[in-house]
Amino acid sequence: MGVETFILVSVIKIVIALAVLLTAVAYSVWLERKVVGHMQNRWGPTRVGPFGLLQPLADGLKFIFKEDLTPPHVYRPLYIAAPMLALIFALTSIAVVPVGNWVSVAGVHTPLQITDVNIGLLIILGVTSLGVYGVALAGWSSNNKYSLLGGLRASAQMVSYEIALGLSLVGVLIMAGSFSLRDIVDAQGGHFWGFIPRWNIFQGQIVAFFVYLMAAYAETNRVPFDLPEAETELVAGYHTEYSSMKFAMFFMAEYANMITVACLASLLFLGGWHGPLFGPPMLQAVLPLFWFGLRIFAFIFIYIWVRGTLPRFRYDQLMAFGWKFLLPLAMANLVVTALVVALRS
Amino acid sequence: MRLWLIPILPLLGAAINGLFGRRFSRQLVALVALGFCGAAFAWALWAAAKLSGGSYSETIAPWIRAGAFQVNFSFYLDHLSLVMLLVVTGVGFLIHVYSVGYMWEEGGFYRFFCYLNLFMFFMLTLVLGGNYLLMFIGWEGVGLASYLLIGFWFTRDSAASAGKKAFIVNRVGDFGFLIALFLMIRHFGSLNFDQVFGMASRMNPETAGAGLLTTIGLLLMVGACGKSAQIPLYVWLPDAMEGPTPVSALIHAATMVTAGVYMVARSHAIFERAPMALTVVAVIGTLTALFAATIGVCQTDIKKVLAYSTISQLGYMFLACGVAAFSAGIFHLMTHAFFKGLLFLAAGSVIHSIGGEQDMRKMGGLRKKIPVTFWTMTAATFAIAGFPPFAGFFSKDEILWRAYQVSWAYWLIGVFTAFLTAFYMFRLWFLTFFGEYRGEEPRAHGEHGHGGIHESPRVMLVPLVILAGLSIAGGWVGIPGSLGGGNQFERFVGPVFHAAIPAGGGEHGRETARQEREAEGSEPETNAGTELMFTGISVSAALLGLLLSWWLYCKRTELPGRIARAVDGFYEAVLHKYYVDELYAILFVKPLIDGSSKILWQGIDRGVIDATLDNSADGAREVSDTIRHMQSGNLRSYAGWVAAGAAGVIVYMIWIGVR
Amino acid sequence: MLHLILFLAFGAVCVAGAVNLLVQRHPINSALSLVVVMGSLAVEYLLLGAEFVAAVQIIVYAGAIMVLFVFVIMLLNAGEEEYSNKSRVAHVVGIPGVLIGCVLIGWVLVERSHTEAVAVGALPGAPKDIGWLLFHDYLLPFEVTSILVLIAIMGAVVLAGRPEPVQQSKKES
Amino acid sequence: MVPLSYYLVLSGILFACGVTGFLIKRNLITIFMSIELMLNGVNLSFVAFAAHWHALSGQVFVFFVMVVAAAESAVGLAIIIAVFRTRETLNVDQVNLLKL
Repeated sequence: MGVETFILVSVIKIVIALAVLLTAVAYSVWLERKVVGHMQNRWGPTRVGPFGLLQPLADGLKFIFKEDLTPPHVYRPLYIAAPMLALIFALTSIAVVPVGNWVSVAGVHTPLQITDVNIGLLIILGVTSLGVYGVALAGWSSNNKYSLLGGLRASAQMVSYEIALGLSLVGVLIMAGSFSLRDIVDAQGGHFWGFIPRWNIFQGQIVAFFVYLMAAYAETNRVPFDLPEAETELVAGYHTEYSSMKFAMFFMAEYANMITVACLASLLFLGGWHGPLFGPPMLQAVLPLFWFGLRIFAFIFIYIWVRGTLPRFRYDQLMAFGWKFLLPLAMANLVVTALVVALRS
Repeated sequence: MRLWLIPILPLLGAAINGLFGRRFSRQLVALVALGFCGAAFAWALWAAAKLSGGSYSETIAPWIRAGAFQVNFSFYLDHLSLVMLLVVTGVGFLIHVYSVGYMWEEGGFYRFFCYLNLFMFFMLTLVLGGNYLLMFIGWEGVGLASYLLIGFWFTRDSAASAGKKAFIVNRVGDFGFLIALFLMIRHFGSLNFDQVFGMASRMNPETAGAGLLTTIGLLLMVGACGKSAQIPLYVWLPDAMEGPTPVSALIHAATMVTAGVYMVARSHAIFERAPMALTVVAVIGTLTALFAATIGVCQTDIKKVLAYSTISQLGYMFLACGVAAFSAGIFHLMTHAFFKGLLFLAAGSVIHSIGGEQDMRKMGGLRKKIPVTFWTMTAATFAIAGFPPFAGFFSKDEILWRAYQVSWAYWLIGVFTAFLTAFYMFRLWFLTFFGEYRGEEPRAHGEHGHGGIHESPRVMLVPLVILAGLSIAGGWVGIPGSLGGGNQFERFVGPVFHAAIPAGGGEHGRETARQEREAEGSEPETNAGTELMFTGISVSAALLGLLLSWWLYCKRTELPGRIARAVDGFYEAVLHKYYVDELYAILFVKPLIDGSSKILWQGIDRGVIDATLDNSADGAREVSDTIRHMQSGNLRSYAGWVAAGAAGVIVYMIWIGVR
Repeated sequence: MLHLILFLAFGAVCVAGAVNLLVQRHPINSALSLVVVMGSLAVEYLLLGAEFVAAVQIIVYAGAIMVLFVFVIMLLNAGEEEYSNKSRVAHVVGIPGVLIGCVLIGWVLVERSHTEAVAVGALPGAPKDIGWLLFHDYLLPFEVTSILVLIAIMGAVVLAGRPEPVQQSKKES
Repeated sequence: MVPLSYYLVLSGILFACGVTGFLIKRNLITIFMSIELMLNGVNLSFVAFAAHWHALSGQVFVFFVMVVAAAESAVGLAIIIAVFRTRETLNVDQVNLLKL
């Protein structure tokens, strides 16, 4: 494969991935409104298009045409850069996420993944850890006490929960023996006794999955850990002063992060794209994508479900939960996993 | 045989009492002290029973190894050290018992017994040590214990300075001893008794001029003078009476002060080949005996009298050694330990009974009030005065007889001293126990309620009685042939002084040894009559002393004062101990103090050492005063210095690399 | 060639970030330029094949340490730097020192220039190999650093924690 | 292919920038960042030498440096917070009470 082909294929993959991701972001917003609406015994968006399916489009238009207000005392360079940073870091991490096996299209053999890096997991962790800058800088540069508090909360919260998150992944890494996401998924192929899939969650990493789930909520600033944007306390938290597309960027970054987290959960714990394959070859090629999408959907649904169900934590409870419960739990899981693996080998 | 147990046992007692005694009850302290001391005595008896074949030695562990020179922790037991061992442990044990009663009311009870046991440890090390170095350790250790015990009432200024005086004067003697040891190392390459004596006995006697052995002998004698309070180093002993009376009895009468005699006797192999040294020993002994006795006549303090008496008796012992009658000296040492220990204890009992008064002029008529003390004291007084059949008679007679065989001058002075001894001892006896009581009624005697003159408790009286028995009968082991005895003691100890001289080398020139042997071999037959005559003379001298003191202090009590006035100047001189202390103060103490304060302190310490330090400190302060401004507290300045320093290091490294 | 271009490009970014750190007067700008420096350094590490170190550089340095810096700047609401000048030494002694050091080291590097090139991925620092080294050859230092980190955590808590209010005992009784 | 000395020069520049920052900056936090910059410069030379000598130990050293830097920044920032609380300034020129 020549350099030109490589670049061409990469660009195509990037475009496709971005398009899919942004669409998914838009429709997870719609899904959230719809599901929460039903949970609260109302309809959610219904007017724009059938079942309100065109609502995301309308929202987008609205954001674009809104006045882009810049308050007078903000620190302009960072005020402008912050939402971009947030969105960029949120979208970047998708680059190493594999969505399926290798495919051959028009004689080009390529993985269903923008690039296969053998430290893929580390890159995702690194990039998501950079995502905190967007939030923190937004809060600080707005020169507004609510924003500042939101930014402070966000950065403290994300740094704290990153530790539990990272530790919960170590168990999986020990079992797979690789940082490459593809290797990790491959290690989960097959079944126990013919019917129980060899997902990590069924290989004893259920505790790690639980820790990951909790930490992921906090990392993405979602309910019940959405303290950085707690509207009852901080108006709208770090993006109080933002409007128009700048606000939309934060919005998109949040949902993109959710999807990334969902992807990671699927890949690490739920067997990735593995699932029953049947039908004609064409269908067999598409089915892994479907199974993968299904998992992400389920994960997002749980996100929304939790949002519709749980109240918000207090900040000290949040910190105590992270440091005094999740972290020890993740460590215990790590120790047990390491012991089991060491004894088994 | 585990000889090392004998010294170690009192050490254990001392350690226990010293470390934990503060929290113990008095009973427990006494139990510990007596227990360990008694155990040592018991072990000594057992060792005595087991000792066969004259001598026994054991080596515990090597101590110092330097090339061919080696000193071990070794212990040596023969008949000589056995006598010393039994005297030290036996009399020591009795005095321990006595002390329990005597010190019961005193503060620092545990401290006293700790020191006492410590003294026992060092004394036993001295006696049992198998080489000169171990002996020296014991020698120094008893000095330390003596210092501690003299200064036992350290809050009393006189006691503290008496302790210091004893220690410092002893240092002078120890210095001589130490040099003697160095000489031995230099010339014999060893300090072990058998090696040193073996080599010494192979050398020729140094009849004329001073040779190595004479030097060593004289230096050893210096040491002995210090420890055993002989002229010119006797001055500390009278002052040492500041210590508690049992201490005086144990250390300054019975045991420690006799260490010098023991050492000279132990080193007989050296002295026998150094006639000049022997002569010096004899002369010093004789002079000390006479000198101290004359001072003793005028003393009024009961313990001082006894102290001078001790010095005088020690002079007898050195006289014996000086005329090569070592076994006679040791015999006198033993009997002296009995009766002098008894005298001190009885004196303590007297002092105790009248509430701490020591001046004889304020005593009198105590005969009826403290009968047990009186009768034991009587036994001891007759013993020291040399009345047959008391112990002192035999030993003193032996010494005088042997002294006469060397020179009539020794004998004459000895007999005169015996007369003086009898005089001042009976003076003490009469002043204390006869006539009217001259002191005021003792004031309630401390805290324990029973006022008035009273007999001491039983725990004090029992040792008195035992020692009285020994003072009477202790001499019977050495009844000379002329009096129909077999002189068992001479037979028992004597071999030590002959056996140690090996058969090899230099028999032709051993004048002194031959002379001694001749005397021993032929004496019972040829000189029995002469000896009896001399015995009679010395006994009559003692009787004369008794009568004179009875005349002066019982019959015509106003006479002593008149005599004193008649020979005013002489009396004053004797009363002030011939001004020896003052002489020493002018000759040695004052120059030393002046020299050290003017030259060493003001000149060297202040002017050189302190000045150097002060000036360098001032300089440092001035320098740092100027460069402290570097330390501005500003972080960036520090960083600047660090950067400059780093640049310097880089320059240096590159320079090295380029070169 | 590509390698050299990448090196030069990110090296330039790196130096620019470092210089910007010095030039900027507001600490938050300095902090962000330092993040840039770290990011481009991570790329340099990748060029050298040290992928694990690169990832850790991003996660630990950029993602944790620098976030901490930003957090503290926000918490203390640090403003623009005041140009007080109380240290002549830093300028009179320090700067020349730095210059001398730089010049000398540069001279040495030029003089004894190492012409041997370092290939891309010359030494693949695979996480597995580094882990092996860490847990075998360097186990003791590793454990020691873990203790160091523990102590640092405690120290930070003690230093930054506010003193407890005194009325604590009242509540208990 | 990049010569080793290029990496070393880059590392040296970063280190020198760090030192200079320490000397000329007045803000405590920025000074602290300068230290981090110096550490990063050193790390680069470690990695470059590791590649040059084919010894992974260099990368392990970088790892240790990072851990120490993390610990140091935690404590250092805590100290800065404490200093700010008592002195209410971050200007290092005004934090100069520790002197003779």
